[in-house]
Amino acid sequence: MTAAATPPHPNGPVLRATNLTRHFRVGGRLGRNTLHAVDGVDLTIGRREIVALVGESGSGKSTVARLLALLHPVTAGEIHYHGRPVGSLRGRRQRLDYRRRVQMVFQDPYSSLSPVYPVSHAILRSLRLHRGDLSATERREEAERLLGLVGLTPPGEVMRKYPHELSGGQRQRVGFAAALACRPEVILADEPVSMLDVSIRIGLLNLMARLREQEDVSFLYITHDLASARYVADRMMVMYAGQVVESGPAEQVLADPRHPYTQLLLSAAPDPDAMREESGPDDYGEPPRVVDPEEGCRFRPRCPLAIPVCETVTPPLGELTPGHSAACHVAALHKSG
Amino acid sequence: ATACGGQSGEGGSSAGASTLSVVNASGALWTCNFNPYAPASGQTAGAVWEPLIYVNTLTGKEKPWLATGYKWSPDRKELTFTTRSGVKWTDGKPFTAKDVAYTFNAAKANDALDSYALWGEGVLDSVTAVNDTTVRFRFKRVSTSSFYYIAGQTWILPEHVWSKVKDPVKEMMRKPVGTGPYTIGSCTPQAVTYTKNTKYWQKGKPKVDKVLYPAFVDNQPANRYLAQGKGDWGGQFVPNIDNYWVAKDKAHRKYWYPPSGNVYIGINSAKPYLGDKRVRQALSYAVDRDKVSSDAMYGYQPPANQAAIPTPTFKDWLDQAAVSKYAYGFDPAKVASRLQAAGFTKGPDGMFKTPDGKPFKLSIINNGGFTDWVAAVQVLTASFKKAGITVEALNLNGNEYNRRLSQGQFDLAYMSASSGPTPYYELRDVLYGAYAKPVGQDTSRNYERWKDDATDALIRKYDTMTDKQAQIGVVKQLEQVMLEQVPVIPVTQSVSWSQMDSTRFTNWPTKQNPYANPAPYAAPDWGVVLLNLEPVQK
Amino acid sequence: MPRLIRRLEFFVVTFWAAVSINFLLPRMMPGDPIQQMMARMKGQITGSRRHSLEVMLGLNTHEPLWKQYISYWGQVFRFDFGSSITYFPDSVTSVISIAIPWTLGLVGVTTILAFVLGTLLGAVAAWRRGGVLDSVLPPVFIVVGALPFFWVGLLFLYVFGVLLPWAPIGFGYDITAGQLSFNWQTISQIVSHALLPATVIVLTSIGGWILTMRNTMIGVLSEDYVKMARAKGLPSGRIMLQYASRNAILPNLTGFAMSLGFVISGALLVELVFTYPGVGYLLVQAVTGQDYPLMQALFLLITAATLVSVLIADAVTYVLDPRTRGRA
Amino acid sequence: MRTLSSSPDTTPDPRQPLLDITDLVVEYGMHEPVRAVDQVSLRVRRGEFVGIVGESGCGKSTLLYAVARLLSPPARIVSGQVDFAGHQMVRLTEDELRPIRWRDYSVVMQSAMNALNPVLSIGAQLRDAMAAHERVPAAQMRQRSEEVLRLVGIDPIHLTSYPHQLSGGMRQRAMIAMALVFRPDLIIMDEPTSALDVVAQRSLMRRVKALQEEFGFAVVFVTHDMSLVSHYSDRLAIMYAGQLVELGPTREVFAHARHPYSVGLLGAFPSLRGERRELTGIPGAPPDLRHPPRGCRFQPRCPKVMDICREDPPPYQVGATELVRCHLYGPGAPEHQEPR
Amino acid sequence: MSTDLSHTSGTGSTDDAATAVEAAAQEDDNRHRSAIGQLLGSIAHNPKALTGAAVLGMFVLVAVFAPLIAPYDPHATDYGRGVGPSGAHWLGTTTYGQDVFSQLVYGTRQSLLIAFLVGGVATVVSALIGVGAAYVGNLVDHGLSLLTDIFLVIPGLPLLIVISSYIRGGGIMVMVGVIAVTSWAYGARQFRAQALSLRNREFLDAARVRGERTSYTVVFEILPTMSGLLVANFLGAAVYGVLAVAGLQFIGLGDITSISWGSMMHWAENNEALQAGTPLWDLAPGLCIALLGASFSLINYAFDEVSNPALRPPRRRRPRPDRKEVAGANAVQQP
Ligand SMILES: Nc1ncnc2c1ncn2[C@@H]1O[C@H](COP(=O)(O)OP(=O)(O)OP(=O)(O)O)[C@@H](O)[C@H]1O
Ligand SMILES: Nc1ncnc2c1ncn2[C@@H]1O[C@H](COP(=O)(O)OP(=O)(O)OP(=O)(O)O)[C@@H](O)[C@H]1O
Ligand SMILES: [Mg+2]
Ligand SMILES: [Mg+2]
Ligand code: NI
Repeated sequence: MTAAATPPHPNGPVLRATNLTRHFRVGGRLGRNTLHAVDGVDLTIGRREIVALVGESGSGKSTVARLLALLHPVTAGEIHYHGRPVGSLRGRRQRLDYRRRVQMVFQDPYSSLSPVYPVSHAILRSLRLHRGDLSATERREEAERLLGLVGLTPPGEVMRKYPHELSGGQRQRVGFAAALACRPEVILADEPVSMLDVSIRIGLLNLMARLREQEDVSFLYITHDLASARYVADRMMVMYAGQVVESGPAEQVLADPRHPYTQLLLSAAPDPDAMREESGPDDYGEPPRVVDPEEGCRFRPRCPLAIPVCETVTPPLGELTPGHSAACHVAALHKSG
Repeated sequence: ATACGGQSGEGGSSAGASTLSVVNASGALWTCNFNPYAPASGQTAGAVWEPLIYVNTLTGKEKPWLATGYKWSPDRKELTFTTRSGVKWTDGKPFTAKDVAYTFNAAKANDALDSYALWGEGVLDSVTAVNDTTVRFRFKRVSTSSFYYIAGQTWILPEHVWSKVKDPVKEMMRKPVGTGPYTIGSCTPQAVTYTKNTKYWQKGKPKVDKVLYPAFVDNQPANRYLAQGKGDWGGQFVPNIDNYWVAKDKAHRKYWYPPSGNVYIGINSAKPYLGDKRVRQALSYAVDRDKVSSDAMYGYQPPANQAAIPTPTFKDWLDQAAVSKYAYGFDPAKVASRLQAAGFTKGPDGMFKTPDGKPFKLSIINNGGFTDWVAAVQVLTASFKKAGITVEALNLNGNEYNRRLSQGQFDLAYMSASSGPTPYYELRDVLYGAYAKPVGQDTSRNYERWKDDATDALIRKYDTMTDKQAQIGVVKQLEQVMLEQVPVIPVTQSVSWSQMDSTRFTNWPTKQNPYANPAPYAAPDWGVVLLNLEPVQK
Repeated sequence: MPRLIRRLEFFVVTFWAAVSINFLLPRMMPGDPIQQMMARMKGQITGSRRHSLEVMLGLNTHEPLWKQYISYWGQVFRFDFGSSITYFPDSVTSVISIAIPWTLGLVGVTTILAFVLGTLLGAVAAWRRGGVLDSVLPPVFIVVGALPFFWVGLLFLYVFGVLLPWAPIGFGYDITAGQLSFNWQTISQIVSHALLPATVIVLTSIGGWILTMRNTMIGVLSEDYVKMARAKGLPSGRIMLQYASRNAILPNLTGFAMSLGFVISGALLVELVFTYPGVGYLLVQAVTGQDYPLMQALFLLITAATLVSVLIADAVTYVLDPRTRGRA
Repeated sequence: MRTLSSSPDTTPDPRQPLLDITDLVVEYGMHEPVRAVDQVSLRVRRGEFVGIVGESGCGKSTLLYAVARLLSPPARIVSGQVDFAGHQMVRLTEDELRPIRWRDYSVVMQSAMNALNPVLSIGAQLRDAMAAHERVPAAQMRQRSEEVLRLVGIDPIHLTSYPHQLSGGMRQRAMIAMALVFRPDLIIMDEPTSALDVVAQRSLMRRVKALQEEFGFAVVFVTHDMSLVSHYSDRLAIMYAGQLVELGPTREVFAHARHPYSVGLLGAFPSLRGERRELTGIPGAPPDLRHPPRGCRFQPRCPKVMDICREDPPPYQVGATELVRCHLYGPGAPEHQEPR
Repeated sequence: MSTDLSHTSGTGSTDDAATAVEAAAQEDDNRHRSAIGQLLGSIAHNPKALTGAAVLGMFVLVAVFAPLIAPYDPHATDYGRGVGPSGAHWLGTTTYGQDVFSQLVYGTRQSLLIAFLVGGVATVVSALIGVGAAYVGNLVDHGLSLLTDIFLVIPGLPLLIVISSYIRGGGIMVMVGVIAVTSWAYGARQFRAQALSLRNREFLDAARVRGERTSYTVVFEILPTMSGLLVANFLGAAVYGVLAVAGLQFIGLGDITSISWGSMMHWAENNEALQAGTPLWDLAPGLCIALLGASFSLINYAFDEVSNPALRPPRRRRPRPDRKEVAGANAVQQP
């Protein structure tokens, strides 16, 4: 199978967020510092599309996913599901329906399973809530099928285990299976393979691709691993300090990174196929300032290409070539120049 | 006496000096304030301060003290004392009749000092020093019973000191100036030592050089101290005393608990059925006084008689014939006959029902803080139950108990009264209608609110008399009221607690020689005892 | 600095609450002190004396509650709590100030001793995991810690004070010696009188410190930085002190502070059993004697002491633990 | 005294192994022990950079800590020898170990946040390492501390900083600086970069490599990130379930992995630059070390499993420059096809 | 959180119980039981817990079957005053003529009742306030936390004494209430801390994403993870309750006419039992209190040990039958 790029949103986006913003107040009741976890992010996930979200640790990737999963209220911006704003969801039925269609795989497999229940708990609860037509035995069978699907064998035995009896990677797969239980349309997968051994990791990536092919599931795939993003994703968004700094077809972004941060990231990513390559700037990756950030490009302090305007004006995400945008004054100059 | 050998050398007192230790659970630490008006002063009366006349509450005998004599006017409206000359205050100034007049007039000026309400209740009219050795009391109304308070219970203070004190109530008096046999040696909150007044007016006395009076808040530590032979003179309930204390040195250790009053069950006659004297009599027949005394009190407090006369202390006052006639004692048959006469019926369970057929249920309030009372009431309720009467014990917190008691909110109340040198004082405390207040209002006497004109007349009559035989006649009539009407039920007699170790000091008061109340907390008696003690010569 | 403001808020509110509770509690209780006093005096006060006492103690005035509350605050700030009722006319301040040194001496010293000893023992037990100390101490002190300490006190008193009279059976000093003076003899007497109650307090409270220290220390010992210290070849004494113990003590500091604050009331039953003239003894008396002013002042004192200790513990933690500093 | 400032006083024989691990076995627990390191033999020469990779939980850290004698109960060395520069590490007592610790070999722990004492400043922690081994005047200590911090690219201002005041990357570098206080012959690094961002990770690795080339110490470097090690190590050891399954020059291993597990591992790597092709992982899960499978430990997942694999544990096979623990390459093995 | 009292909590046992539960079970191989079941199972293997449970069990039996076990009516005063131990009166009689053994047996009832009631009430109050504060958050959290801290600082024992002297004779329920009121704060802080740490645990988010109701989340997701803390709190409060009531009754507060260990000691003390020939009257109830307290503490401690394996005493190495050491067949060859 080749993960050939499918055309972006053939039938209109499943999930669309505009100007997505989330601030956290930090430093106590009287401190009133604001942490800009996500700042004005626009994002669309089309049908049968896998969108990779990459970026530095703490750049707001998980927060974006949590906002889409309605776990945090948005500070500003709007989320549309099939064109309908989620703010207009009324009553438990509508919300439950959204829950069924948009599922999330959590980043930390150690805390995302309840330690007091067997690992099947989450799957069975999900089946019970969203697929009321199934009988108890059918639910068990379905749960076993799902566990088998993510490579946990023998499923019958795994089901009865408690989270602490599983490795991090195994737990991650249980979380994945739980997300699949209610047959969602979109899965917000927050680093779903980070703890997997390389060999198993690839199996799960292949599963994602297969689900997309066979069951029309869309993914928001959050990861640090650029290679795996390239392997499975159609589009790629790069976040830095709460903002999207580059976005475009995965292959294109990786082949021709336009934002200096993307370039840095790419140059730093180790690649066994390119042994002992010693290029790129030396950078220790000091964390950017997201608490009460000032105007201007947030990457500016680390940027090798910074120009005076970067100090004062926050660069907008501008399209450089069709479908490929970057938020960089310099890149924009290059385009025009 | 080997058991107490260890204690004699203790304390490093100078050679030959005798130190007597008092072991008495005084209930609080000392404040080192020896102001006699302060409620928490040290034990000064009798040792530092003295009365005009010493009135022995056990015998009723009087002994001239700071006054060498007194005289009533024929109409009993004037009382004249001749004060002793040659007495000096410990600061060297002479004691005169003016000091006496000052002491009483200070109470007139300041309510707070009027401890016996002599002015407040309109007894005294004026007190004047006629000359240096004569002081005259004028009465507004005749009250011979007030003599005890005036002569025996008021401590004479030096005018030259107290007239300079701004507020006698709040005065912290560390070094009191008195006429008594002792002055304050040292004081810490944990112990006071009294040292001999070498210029005391009774020549050659006292013979005890030093008195150590530690502060015990509770009985247990005091008992322990006593048991170790560290104390010469004890003054509290010691359980199982024969085993615990006496047995260790039978030759020297003696105790004498002379009865001085009674502990009662107060009956609230305002409550249904309790206004009926037959019911009250029945209740009295249902009380097993012997068992209360033996089971809850180790027999130290002897059973009381319904006439409320402590015996043998006041045996002259007791109408033995009347007491025998009524024969109050645990007697279920009499309980039944009295109650049935009042219309009560006995249920199949043996418990009585009221005339309207309801179970007869009473409750008895009790001060839960007094362990011996709690034990006594436990025995009492059992005894009532045996006789067919249900009585529920309410062991209340001290405040709640006092509130209910003084406001009359109870069926029955386990309680005590204050006593004096004759049984009259206690009977008046319990029976005088003038003290009775309506239920809900506070009173501090006559809690059961007995109100009977004949009784009141008797009480007033006694107050005009000075002749003992005539007084006995009146008291016997009051006893008749007790026996027939049963306004309250005396259960046990209350005693003065006193343990005396004659290893180091002899000539303690005894039953045979009751020269003073033997309790170390009795004032001024303890001073009298100290004056009589003789250190054992080594 | 918001942290400071939050702490301040805590102190102010707690102090206010404590003062108000102190004010209200005794007033919500029925009953009256004079009858208590009369009861205590074994009938030495006759009923007729009641009025004179009321006047004396100033109990015959009845101000509205809110007025009392306001004047109470005034008193608090002036450290003037009026006269004690039990010890009238002595002032509450003076009554308490006499009792405090005894309590501080006995309970304060033993609390600190128990903490220091317990922490040390706990640290050593954890350090020598599985050693004799470690296998003996925990079970023994679980049991000892659950003993009712008044009972232990009684037993000790009976065995060491009565059966084999090695120790004095009460009081804070040798009362036969008269006035207290400052010389070696007096001090040694005071120490010998404190020995038995002190032993009881230390015995019954040390277990808690041993166990908590041992447990935190075991946790700390498995930390990587301890392993790192070993890797660096540091001498074991240094690892135990600078790396393990110091980090393990930090979480126990607040607990220690609170127990220091409770020193004043903490060993109430022990003081009672041993007739030790401290604040605890006083408090029981104030309660049974319905001595509002004394009770209130004692309560306030205890609360204030606790607050101050917590404040100090905060400061110490601030000094010892840089992590509490850096955050803005 | 060997310090950074002094010149090397010995010219070590490069062929003489610095560290020689022979048949090391480490277990956790008493009953049903977990054999976390099983029969591991490995030699490290002076100045060499040896990477050890393997899945999480395969015993890498345990191996390192056993070598450094930092295991604490319930772990214990059951058998085997470790010869470090002539010291029989397994037999030394704590007191005998103390002098060579940190001077001759130092350790960089997996997580710097936990490995730095939170209540001591960086400077104090540098100082106490020095003070533990020699008497040095304070000024000299300070000078040396500043020197090592500069080496790893940290402003010496941070000598007075506490660990929590540093970012993750700085903490890791501070750890490395600490390891360089004396110039040890061997630095043991346990996943020093796994908590870091890729960007920071690369910078750190570069710095380590540069320092190693400058000072010539040997590095044993553990990670589960194959790609990381591919850039920096001279030799590569691959561990699986407590055992060393393959060992050889890094390039050699990457080019011609022999053990089926190594092959699978390399085959499961999506590439960032090459052509996009579908990859397959290794089916199954790592074994439970409490009940390892009979025979070869990889046998239940091995695509090339043979009957013998299910029965006998494979020997540690010898190639020209590599070692492989697989029956495919055993002496009595059936004719085996040379991979690729 | 408003104050830093909570940041440096007192004991080592305030560990995140959820992780503790995990760690505990990790050690044990009983696969197919619930976490709590496993915990109970491991406690059964802990000698300290076994001892504690055995003692507690004995007391429970005695309390339940008191009328069968006690040979006499505990109130009756008919058995001779201050008689020493004999076949008829195993522990002798009191100076009031009551049978000491029968009183001891009946006294078990009150102490156990108090232990369980105080444990229960204090735990429920702590859990409600602690979890409530953490879960609702914001101002409610702030208020409740402040309240907790205040109650923590305000001296408990004196307060207890004051209140109980006021309500003397109010019966055991009032006592339980008062003790609970003065002792919930510490537990509430622990519950709050734990609930806060749970707030960051993603399985609660997972439940929301699944579409669970809040009530389900609280009852079935949050509370079960706190079972360790619940039990520890219960046991701790129970010990405190037993000791506090005994202490109060000993100094004569509380209901001293009820048959209980504390009131037995009170009466014994008032009658100088130790020195007046009836020492067992004083010693036996004290010992029983100590035993009951110790049994709770032992169970609690064992519980700590089980949920935090690091605290367990390391077992001595048992000599194992010589396992066949796999021969290091092949020498390492110089590459
Ligand atoms: N509940 C919260 N309260 C306060 N700050 C938060 C909260 N959740 C996230 N943040 C902050 O928001 C920023 C973005 O966090 P987020 O978890 O989205 O990053 P991330 O890109 O997922 O990082 P990682 O790759 O490490 O998972 C971080 O600085 C984080 O500290
Ligand atoms: N204290 C312990 N008790 C029992 N087993 C343990 C203990 N510590 C580690 N183990 C087991 O030993 C094995 C090896 O652990 P080790 O930490 O060496 O793995 P690792 O390769 O370093 O893994 P990672 O990459 O996650 O750091 C694991 O299976 C682990 O479960
Ligand atoms: Mg994230
Ligand atoms: Mg590791
Ligand atoms: Ni806080």
